[in-house]
Amino acid sequence: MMKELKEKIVQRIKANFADAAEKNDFNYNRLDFTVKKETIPSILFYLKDEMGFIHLSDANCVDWLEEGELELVFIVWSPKDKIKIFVRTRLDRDNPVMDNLDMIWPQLNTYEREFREMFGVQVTGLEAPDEFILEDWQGPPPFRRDFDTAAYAEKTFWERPGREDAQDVRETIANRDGEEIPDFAKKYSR
Amino acid sequence: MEKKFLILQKNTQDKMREKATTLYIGPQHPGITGNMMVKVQVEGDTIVRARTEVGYLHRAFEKLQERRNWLQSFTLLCRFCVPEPDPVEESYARAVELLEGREVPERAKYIRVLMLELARMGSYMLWYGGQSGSLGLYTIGQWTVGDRNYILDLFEELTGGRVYHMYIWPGGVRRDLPEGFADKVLRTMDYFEKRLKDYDDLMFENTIFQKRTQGVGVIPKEKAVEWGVVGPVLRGCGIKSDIRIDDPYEVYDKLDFIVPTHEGGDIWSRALVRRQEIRQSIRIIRQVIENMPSGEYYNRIPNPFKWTLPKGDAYARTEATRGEVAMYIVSDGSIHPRRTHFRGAAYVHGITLLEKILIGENVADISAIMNSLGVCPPEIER
Amino acid sequence: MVNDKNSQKIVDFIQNWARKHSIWVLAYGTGCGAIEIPPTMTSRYDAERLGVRGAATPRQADVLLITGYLTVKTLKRVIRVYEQMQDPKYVIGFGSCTINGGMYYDSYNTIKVLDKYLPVDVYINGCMPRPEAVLSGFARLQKRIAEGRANGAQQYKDNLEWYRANQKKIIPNWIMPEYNW
Amino acid sequence: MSFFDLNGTLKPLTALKQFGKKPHTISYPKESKEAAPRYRGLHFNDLDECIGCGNCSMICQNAAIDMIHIDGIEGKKGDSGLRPRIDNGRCCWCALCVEVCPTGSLSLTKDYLYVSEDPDSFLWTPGKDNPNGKEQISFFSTEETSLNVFNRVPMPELEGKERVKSFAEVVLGYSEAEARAEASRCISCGLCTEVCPEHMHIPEYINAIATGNDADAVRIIYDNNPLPEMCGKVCTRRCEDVCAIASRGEALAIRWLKRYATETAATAEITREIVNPEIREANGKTVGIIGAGPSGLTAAYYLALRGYDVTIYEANAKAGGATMYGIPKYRFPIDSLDKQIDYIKSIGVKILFNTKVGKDISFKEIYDKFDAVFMGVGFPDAWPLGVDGDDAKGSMQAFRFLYMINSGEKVDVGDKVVVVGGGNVAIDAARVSRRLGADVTILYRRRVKDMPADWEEIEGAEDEGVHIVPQGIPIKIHKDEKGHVKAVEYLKAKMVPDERGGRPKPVAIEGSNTVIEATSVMAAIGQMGDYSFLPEEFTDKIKIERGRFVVNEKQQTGDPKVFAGGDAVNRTADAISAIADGFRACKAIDEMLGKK
Repeated sequence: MMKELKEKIVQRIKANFADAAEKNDFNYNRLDFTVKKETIPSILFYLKDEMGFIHLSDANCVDWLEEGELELVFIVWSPKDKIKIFVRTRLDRDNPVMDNLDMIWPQLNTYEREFREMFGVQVTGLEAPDEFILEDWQGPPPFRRDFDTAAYAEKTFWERPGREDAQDVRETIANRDGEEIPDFAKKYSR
Repeated sequence: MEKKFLILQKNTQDKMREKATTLYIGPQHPGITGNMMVKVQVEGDTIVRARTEVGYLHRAFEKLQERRNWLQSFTLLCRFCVPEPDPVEESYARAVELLEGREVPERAKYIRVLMLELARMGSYMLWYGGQSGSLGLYTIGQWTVGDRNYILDLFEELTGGRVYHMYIWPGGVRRDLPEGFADKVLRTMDYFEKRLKDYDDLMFENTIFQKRTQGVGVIPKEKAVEWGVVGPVLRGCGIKSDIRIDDPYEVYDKLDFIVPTHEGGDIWSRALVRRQEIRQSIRIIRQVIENMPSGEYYNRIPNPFKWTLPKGDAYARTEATRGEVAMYIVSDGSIHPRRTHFRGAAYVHGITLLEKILIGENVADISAIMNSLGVCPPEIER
Repeated sequence: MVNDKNSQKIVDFIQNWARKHSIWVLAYGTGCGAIEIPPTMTSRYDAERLGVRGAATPRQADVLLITGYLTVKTLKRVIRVYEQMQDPKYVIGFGSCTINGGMYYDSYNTIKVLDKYLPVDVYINGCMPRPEAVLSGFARLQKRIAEGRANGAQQYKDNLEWYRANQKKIIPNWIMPEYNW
Repeated sequence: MSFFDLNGTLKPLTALKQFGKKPHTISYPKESKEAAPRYRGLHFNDLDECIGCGNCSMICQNAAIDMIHIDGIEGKKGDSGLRPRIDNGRCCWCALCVEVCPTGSLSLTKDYLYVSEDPDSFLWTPGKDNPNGKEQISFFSTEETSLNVFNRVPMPELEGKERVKSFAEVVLGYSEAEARAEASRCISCGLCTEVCPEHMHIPEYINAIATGNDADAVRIIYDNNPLPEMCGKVCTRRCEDVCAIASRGEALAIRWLKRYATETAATAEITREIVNPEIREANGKTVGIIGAGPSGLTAAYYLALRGYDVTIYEANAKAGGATMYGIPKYRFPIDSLDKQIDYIKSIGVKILFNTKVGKDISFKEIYDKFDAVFMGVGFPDAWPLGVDGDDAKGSMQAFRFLYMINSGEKVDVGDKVVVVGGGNVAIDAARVSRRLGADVTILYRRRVKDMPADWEEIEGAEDEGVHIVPQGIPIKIHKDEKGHVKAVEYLKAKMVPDERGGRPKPVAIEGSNTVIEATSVMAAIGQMGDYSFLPEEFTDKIKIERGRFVVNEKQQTGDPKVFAGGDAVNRTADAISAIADGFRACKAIDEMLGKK
């Protein structure tokens, strides 16, 4: 039942959006579509207006630092079919630009503000104050993978002294028995 | 005479528009829910424009989770939304299980439902206090928040913590029910059933409460889903929507309970929905206690230091008192999450929705409206 | 008469005794710690027995509760609130995160060591501190007031420059009124 | 709704009925509610039970736990000597530290009150700051709730009945999935490295296996052990005795994991390719090594890597020493030994086989020819049983028996074999005899649990049908008319506790004489050295005491040019100690010659 329904949805989407690559191997009520970023507004509109996926459950950004891309994930839910669809797209990490989508769902405005602030995504046509969560933030977009929050915290804030006598167990034992851990092995030490 | 009056009226209106004042509500707990600020422009005492400002509670959990391993991340979860931490823990645990394909023992599922429903009750007790307190009815809060301690006592006995339980984790729950716990739960439920009558007398039967809430903070039914309204707020608009029924998780599909709805979309209907949900929670808890199977309560995870999840992502939704909350996790196959994202109901309710429905309302009702929407700022900013 | 050392002592004693029994708390919960304040204030634990009760505005309040972590954005507001409060005033630090960062020790947006920015009179350990702990925190504060040792505000006045420098280090855009210190 | 709603106005007044009720207010601090039996309050640590593995500090996501020295607690084998200290300014009382504590010494208590005006006073050393915390323990971990994985992945083995049919290897080795699963149990504390004589980098290579980097694991292993496959199969693995997990569960299968890693490199060439060692340029110095046992091979390998010209003189036809001739092939197949010898040779080590020092070449010659000499001569001879009738035909030393079998000779043991002893050699001889078709009885002076042999070996022997007679002291070997062994007579013994606190002693019970029939008797009660190759002119410098060479901590004998290691030096007499000796000697030789 569910399988047929999913199959039907896939057929319909594929018929309308040629570039949509589906992933349909979940054993629960979920479907994934990966599309080009230009297709995002039209596919979301289509899902919402034509196919009954009227509830935007979540919108997300994932930083794939190694691949040089940011992934946007929109999760929509159909109260009628009881299926959630993940719509994904990838943006160039160095120049991430997306279109404003808050005419589809007004709450996307908030998500977009967060993408802009936390991931440095430029949203063309977004009308909202510049600052969302952070205030007077001067560092890079903090949710990007290359922003090291621990290093920043150490640099910016104080840490209470008194814990300098801490020792490393592995090191203590190695020192005691004269073991020399080679450098290439150290990444496997804990 | 007639004409003169009209001119006078128009002049006054113009003057008022010129005098539109900006008020800053907050950041000191505008709705007894957490720190955020609502910047409103008022004419007289009518709101013409509202802007929210959040960020006072931003701890960057999602960033911190990237530095912690899959098990360590679990301890951060209960801090996402303090009044009701368990749905967050549950949705994370379920997302991890979904991604890993880990089975959860039946007993654990029942215990989880018990936790979730107790948390729902505890959260609604706090809501009673907040909702009535925001209208000046402080006695109810004294009672409900005081009585909420009996639920927290149960939590303390089961999990070892009053507020932060850290109990529902991937694979099941942390500890089995202690001896005699079921009886204690039932006794507490008996007590609450008796007390609910008192709350009704003081709150729902109270003219002040009725007059201050009926027709206030109305959400149009036809727009509700599109605007992202979820949970009791959506049910207060007359739309039957509950994740426990629509996208059932744990053992909710085996339990018998009603999803109450009320037409109207105002604070009053939302309050009525919540009032009935407490009774449904008690009903669910009684069923859970009755049907609790014996057996394992935990499907052990491997050594947490070397526990990796397969590549991919998972999304698990849970019905909390504020509405749909969900956890989105992405794994790149390592011991750390690649990214986690918490979808809180307040993220939508507290910003775009609030800004919309505050317009035309009275300044004095801001707090009550925020409370009725379940705006929980720590959930917005995480 | 005031110059007389002994009478000064008596005046102090009476003053401290009075202050001790009316510690009004500013209703500004800054972090997750705020969740245990309602139970403390309501019927089960009833903090009002100790003279602890909420105050609506900084001007009326004696105690500022820093109930947990402070984000940089909140810190700015908290400093302002603290400076608006009138003497006598005290600060209670709630939970681990006010002491050494707590579980947010590596977060880029929360401060770790509260007493670098505000003078703290009493710390309550816990995450969350339960109402009993909160009450014992108040009891400790009362004791210190009675002994005349809760002098955080005086410290703040004396070391204002130092505090200011610390505060300004993490609040880059310092547009704040200077209260007359 | 009318303008005046009577009901709605009066109903709230029902609150007045609460007046008469007893309040539920707790008049804290006069009375206080006790925390729940499971409450997560301040930490408590049983300082004696704690082994300082540091697992708590690793799981703490708040970086709240430091491992520190506490006065009065010294490190020892299996105990790092460090104890956790909690920064309560960080702690969130999630109790994950409790859940991962392998010993269960760390727990949380009902005590939660900690109010102070001094922010620096929140460092909390559990156990030291609350010595009486034990009575208040509330949140603790049991074997059931602990997050440590206490059960070992079972090693696939041949069936007992199958085994006795041939000399095929009994232990089949982990599959990749099994190895990953077993490796992922490790908590990487490193307590094991201290008891390993060679201080192998155990947590590192196990972690490499767990994360799927077998090649790295091999490289890490070869960093200080050139015979890891041998160790992976027959090591005495003292590391597993102190494994932190073993305090409440089964120790990590460190040996099997090493075996798994080395077996991923199937041949010497592949090993060479994976390890890809850095071989320094020849420095023109030469080192002579006597004996191609584990110590000699180790010294040779690492000296060759450091650019020395190394020559080994081996009396037998094959390298490996006691591991070649003393260990049966079902435990350590000849292929895997050959593979390692080939690899060591490929580095440039020269081995001269069938060259017995003292016979084919004199010690003096070697001494003069090389810049340094290392002696890894081992214990080639075994102790005789020394009872009446010991000279009978069919009475032999187990060690000789194994030697003959391993050299490919045929030995007729008859159909009833009695092995005397409880060490690995005894078990080996017994199991080999089983494979030759004999019924085997092991006679041991003490109880089975006192046997020095590996428990796995003892179990294996029992699976194969070896009969173990504990607490039996042989007193006589009966001969038949041809002078052949007919039976063994022994006395039963009782265990008498040692007054000085040592292990209990067996004392024979008079009159409990028992006789078992036998066609062969094998003594496995120890080996001894043969130092006849050493000319007299050296013996005043190279001292021998109690059958062993006297060396300093650098394995150097009285003659600064001569080093020694292996069974002929150390008391533990196992392969890994020999490897450790060889490695130490290598470093010392390098230091000595490198300076010149």
